[in-house]
Amino acid sequence: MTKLLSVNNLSVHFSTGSGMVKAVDHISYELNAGETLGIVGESGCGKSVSALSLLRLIPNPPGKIVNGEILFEGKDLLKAGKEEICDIRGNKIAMIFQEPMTSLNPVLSIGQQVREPLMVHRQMKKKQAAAEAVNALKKVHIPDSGKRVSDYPHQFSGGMRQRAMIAMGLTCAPKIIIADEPTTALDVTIQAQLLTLMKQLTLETGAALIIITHNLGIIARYADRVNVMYAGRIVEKASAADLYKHPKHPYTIGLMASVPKLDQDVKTRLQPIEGQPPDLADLPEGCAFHPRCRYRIEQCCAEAPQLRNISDEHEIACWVDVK
Amino acid sequence: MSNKENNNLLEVNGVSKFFPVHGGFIFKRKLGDIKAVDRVSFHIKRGETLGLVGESGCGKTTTGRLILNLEQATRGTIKFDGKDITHLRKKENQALKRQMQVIFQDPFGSLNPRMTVREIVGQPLIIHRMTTGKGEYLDKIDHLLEIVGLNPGMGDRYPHEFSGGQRQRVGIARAISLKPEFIVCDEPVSALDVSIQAQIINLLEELQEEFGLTYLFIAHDLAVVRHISDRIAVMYLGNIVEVASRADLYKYPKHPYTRGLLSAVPIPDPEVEAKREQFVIKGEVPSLMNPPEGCKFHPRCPRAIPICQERPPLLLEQGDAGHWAACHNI
Amino acid sequence: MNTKKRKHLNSTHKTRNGSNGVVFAILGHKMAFVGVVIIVSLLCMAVFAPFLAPHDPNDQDLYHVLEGPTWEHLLGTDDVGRDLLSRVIFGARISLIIGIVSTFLSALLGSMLGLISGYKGGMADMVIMRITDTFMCLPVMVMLLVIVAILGPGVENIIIAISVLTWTTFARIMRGQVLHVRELPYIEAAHADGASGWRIMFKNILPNAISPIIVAISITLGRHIMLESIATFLGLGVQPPTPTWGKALRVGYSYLEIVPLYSIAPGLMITLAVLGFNFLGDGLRDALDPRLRGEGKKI
Amino acid sequence: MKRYLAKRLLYALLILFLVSILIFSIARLLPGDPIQAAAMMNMDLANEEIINDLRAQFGLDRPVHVQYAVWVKDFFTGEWGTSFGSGEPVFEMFFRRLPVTLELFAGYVFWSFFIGFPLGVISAFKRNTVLDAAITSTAIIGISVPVIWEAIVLIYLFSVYFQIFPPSGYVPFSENPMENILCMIMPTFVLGTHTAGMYMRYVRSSLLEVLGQDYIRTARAKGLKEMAVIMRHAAKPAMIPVVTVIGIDWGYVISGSFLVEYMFALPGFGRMGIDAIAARDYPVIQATLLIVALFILMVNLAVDLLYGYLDPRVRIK
Repeated sequence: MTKLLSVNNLSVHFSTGSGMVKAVDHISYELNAGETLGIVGESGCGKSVSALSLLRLIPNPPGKIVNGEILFEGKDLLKAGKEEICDIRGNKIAMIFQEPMTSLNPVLSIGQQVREPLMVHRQMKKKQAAAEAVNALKKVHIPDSGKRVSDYPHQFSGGMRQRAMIAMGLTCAPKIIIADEPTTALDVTIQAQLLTLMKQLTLETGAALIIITHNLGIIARYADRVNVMYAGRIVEKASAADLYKHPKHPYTIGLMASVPKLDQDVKTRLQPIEGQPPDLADLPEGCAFHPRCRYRIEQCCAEAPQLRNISDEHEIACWVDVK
Repeated sequence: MSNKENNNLLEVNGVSKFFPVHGGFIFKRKLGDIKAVDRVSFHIKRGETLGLVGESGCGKTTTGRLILNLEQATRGTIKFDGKDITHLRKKENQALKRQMQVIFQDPFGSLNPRMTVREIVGQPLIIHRMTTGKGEYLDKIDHLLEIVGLNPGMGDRYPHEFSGGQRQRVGIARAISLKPEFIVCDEPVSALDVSIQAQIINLLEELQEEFGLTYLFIAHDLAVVRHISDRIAVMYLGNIVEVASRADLYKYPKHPYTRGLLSAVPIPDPEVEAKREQFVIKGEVPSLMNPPEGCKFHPRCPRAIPICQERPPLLLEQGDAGHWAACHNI
Repeated sequence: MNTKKRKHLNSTHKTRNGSNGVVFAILGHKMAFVGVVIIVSLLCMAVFAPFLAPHDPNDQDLYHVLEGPTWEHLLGTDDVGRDLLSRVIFGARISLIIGIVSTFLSALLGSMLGLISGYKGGMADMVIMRITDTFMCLPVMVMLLVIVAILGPGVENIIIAISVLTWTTFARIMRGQVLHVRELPYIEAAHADGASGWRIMFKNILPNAISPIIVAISITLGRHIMLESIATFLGLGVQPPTPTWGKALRVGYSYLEIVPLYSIAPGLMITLAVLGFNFLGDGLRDALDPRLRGEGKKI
Repeated sequence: MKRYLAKRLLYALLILFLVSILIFSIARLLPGDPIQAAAMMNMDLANEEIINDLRAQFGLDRPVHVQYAVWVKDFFTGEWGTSFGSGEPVFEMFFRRLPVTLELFAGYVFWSFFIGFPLGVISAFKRNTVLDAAITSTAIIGISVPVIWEAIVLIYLFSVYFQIFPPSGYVPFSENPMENILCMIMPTFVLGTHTAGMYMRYVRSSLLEVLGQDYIRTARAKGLKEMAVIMRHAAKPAMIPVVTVIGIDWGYVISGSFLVEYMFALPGFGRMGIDAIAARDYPVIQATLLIVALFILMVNLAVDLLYGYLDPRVRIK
């Protein structure tokens, strides 16, 4: 497997009314060609910010990438010029956003929006790009795509809009597709259709896929490797099979125990993680998870743990070895 | 469905809700109906939890609103405690709120931002004159906050000072303040963070045990519904397509829609996932304005047969006792 | 009820408390702060006019007519020798009274009708909104002149005319807010509580719909002061000898070439008043709802 | 689009009907009928008989709805009555004065759209800079300055003190183009100040709002250059709220034109209105109000059209 992307020590800070917020705090990970990486965590854990910063789409101000490097095909994206980064966006690395309702421009037709990447990156003429847009919509199973291409987003259902977003992201055959909570707003049957479609299309083109979600089930079904994030940091990194079989970080363990599963047999009480998700502007000292952690030791309150290998391809950021 | 009267707290019989759609320039004319709920029947026994699942627009929330009398049924009857509640006078409707309450989905929208938590929890007490004096009123609110696991000292704060999970606790305190027998939980955890959902689910279960509550638990998350419910009803485009006990429904789903729905929900375990059969439902949910003829599910159904296009199937008991499904081809 | 006590969740999110937050936001907002200073100064001027003014505003000094600034008359005198400074100071009274009373009446009437229109819907909404649309077709300034011409000049008539013509703005704003707020889940929760229509309208909807009205009140105050001075300037407003800014401006306009300062001073006061309320309105808008911009204005 | 258009048109007609009733009532509901008012102006003593004769002559003895119908019919056939003051037909008075007012509106369009809009865009892009602060404060001062005072100050500065522009009066463009422009610069500027400030603020806030939308992020993620993002994705949606307030502000422009014509002694339609109000010249007042209402309705209709063009959600249901 070839390394396609490597993120080193990336930190993103936001200045807010209540002070500096470390939305992403020294995270590092790698992505190989053709694999699917899942990034899982709760709201505010920095998973979306870390994805947006790959394409330098963090609104500045208030956000700022303060540290780190993002190596894509040997080039540091954080040092790339404006022209270069525009060349990569939508061309080599594409993004699919969460809210298909607000992520499409309401005053432009679907076709106008889908054909845009082709006109920008492939220098296609309008006519040719428009024909390609119809094809792209056909590929994501939009019925009657020749006609619907001239519809406006409000005439599409949520699922259809997200299909259009996927079509838009894939038109230039990017090397990496980042899907930021791509199906959270959609119904389960549509969600399954879309994720399966996305997975299948990426397998066809050999693109790597990053799926960002809070849903452990989606990760289990589609991802090869997983990063678990909590309060701006990666707390556990492992292959999907390993992570679900032997979760090692207390947060991951807690998360898995607190989610009801379809295949559990008896009516047992869930075991929630006590307490509240942390306020990023006011993080506890040491490990950010320690106030909610049932395995905490004294060291946790004083010093934040770094990621360490506990076995091949399995890293956790925790002082404790949970059996 | 035949049941002994006294055992059922709630009986819904052939209830429909149509919303007229208007068009035209200055003078409105009716274009048609949105059949949000279409001849729905079910019952809930005392102390049990009935889960109501379905995708957005299937009519599950409207069903909840109809039961709560926040919406007037177009036809059909709803009996609560043996009494028809579809045509109540103002006074009786008011009294009904004391027995029946609701917990809403959105913990950020369901609390009035200009009211303190104490005012929110206390509003029902004032409306129904449940307290005799200021002291008792304050005590009662403190007690309620304590029951749901909030510090009574936080009563003076406004909702925006709380996190999502805490807000939902406030919503629950509001719902139980009148000591109702029956609570409609309308997607009570779907807007919460994963790690918080379990806290709220556990709280709801504890309250049920303590106060002998009966729940209608509306949700789209099948895993959550399965966890909390005794029986489950599945809705599609305004119809109930399947009702069964929890164990039956998940082990032996009869309706193709239920099977598709279950299959669409991923299980957080890659090994299990790899072995599962994929039963993908194609296409989109049709519009409620213009639903398909016959069985409303037939255009998306992998097992459709000719009759499905012609006649809507009846909800019939299939094999096991208490397992009902509406399908021509089982 | 016997309940086991649960572990309390004591931490809350740190955010500014409702009303205090607004005060802090205003103080932190430079323009709003300037606005508050201007408004408070004008109010003080109006209240303490007898102590501040060097002369009786109606004393005529026929030996000193149309004079430029002197030590005796700091801003000069008018065509019958009245002290301009004193007339400007006393003028604040009439301008502010008319501005405040007419805005209050207009906001009260408009908000109530807007609340009913938005909440009740149906026929009431239809009627109120068509009246509003009709009023929108006739500019307030022009209609004000017509009504005052017919009713006759005078402070009360001006107040009535302004209020009758401007309530529609408030009605529109309020209706829009109510239509939005009444669909929110917490109103549904109030219905589930068993709350009566009145309780829902006044306790649950109104406090959540009022912010834009407060912003509009501030901006409207300035606008009404301007309306009064224009009507008086055209001879259709407050009648002599009552000292007003509009009247002083009129006199100054007539003798522009002889004593230019005479039109500068009263006009500056009007501008300052309008500016002050506009600044405050901006600050309130940012403090009450940062997303609410550029809505509801008309003259 | 056709449906939408037809709907707006019907709606405008309904409002026009209501406005006409209101205007018709103003003269009749308030104390004194037009004859009495006219009598007060022109005749010192009027005996009952003469008045009754006059009433019959003006049709005032007929039922109210008939009077209304006649009035509306007359309006559409150009029979706008004769001015009590000058005895001239109102219709002719109006059309003689219209060009002056239209020229004034053209000036307003120049100042508010060609100056206000670009400044709004600049200030949105340079937000939170000194330039932005300067533009924003200028705008709010422009909004706050009363037309009459601004006119006085400018007349003093540029006509009395520096004597660059004529203080008042009007020279038709056909007679002397140069002088025409000279005498219109100050009036149009005064008229445009308020709306230019308003539009500047609307454009700024609307553009900032749109630039924060998710779909702008999507456009950037596609690799569009910043200029393309703005021109293709931000400009149109940002115009939508601005266009709607143009319709609402139009009433202010008309009021402003009345005052400006008065202050600069321009023989326009607004000046005619103000003179008529001061003289209680009912036929002229009625015609003036009705024309103003028509102006406003027409502009609002144009705004609705533009709105429908900009926003497909309105156009296609």
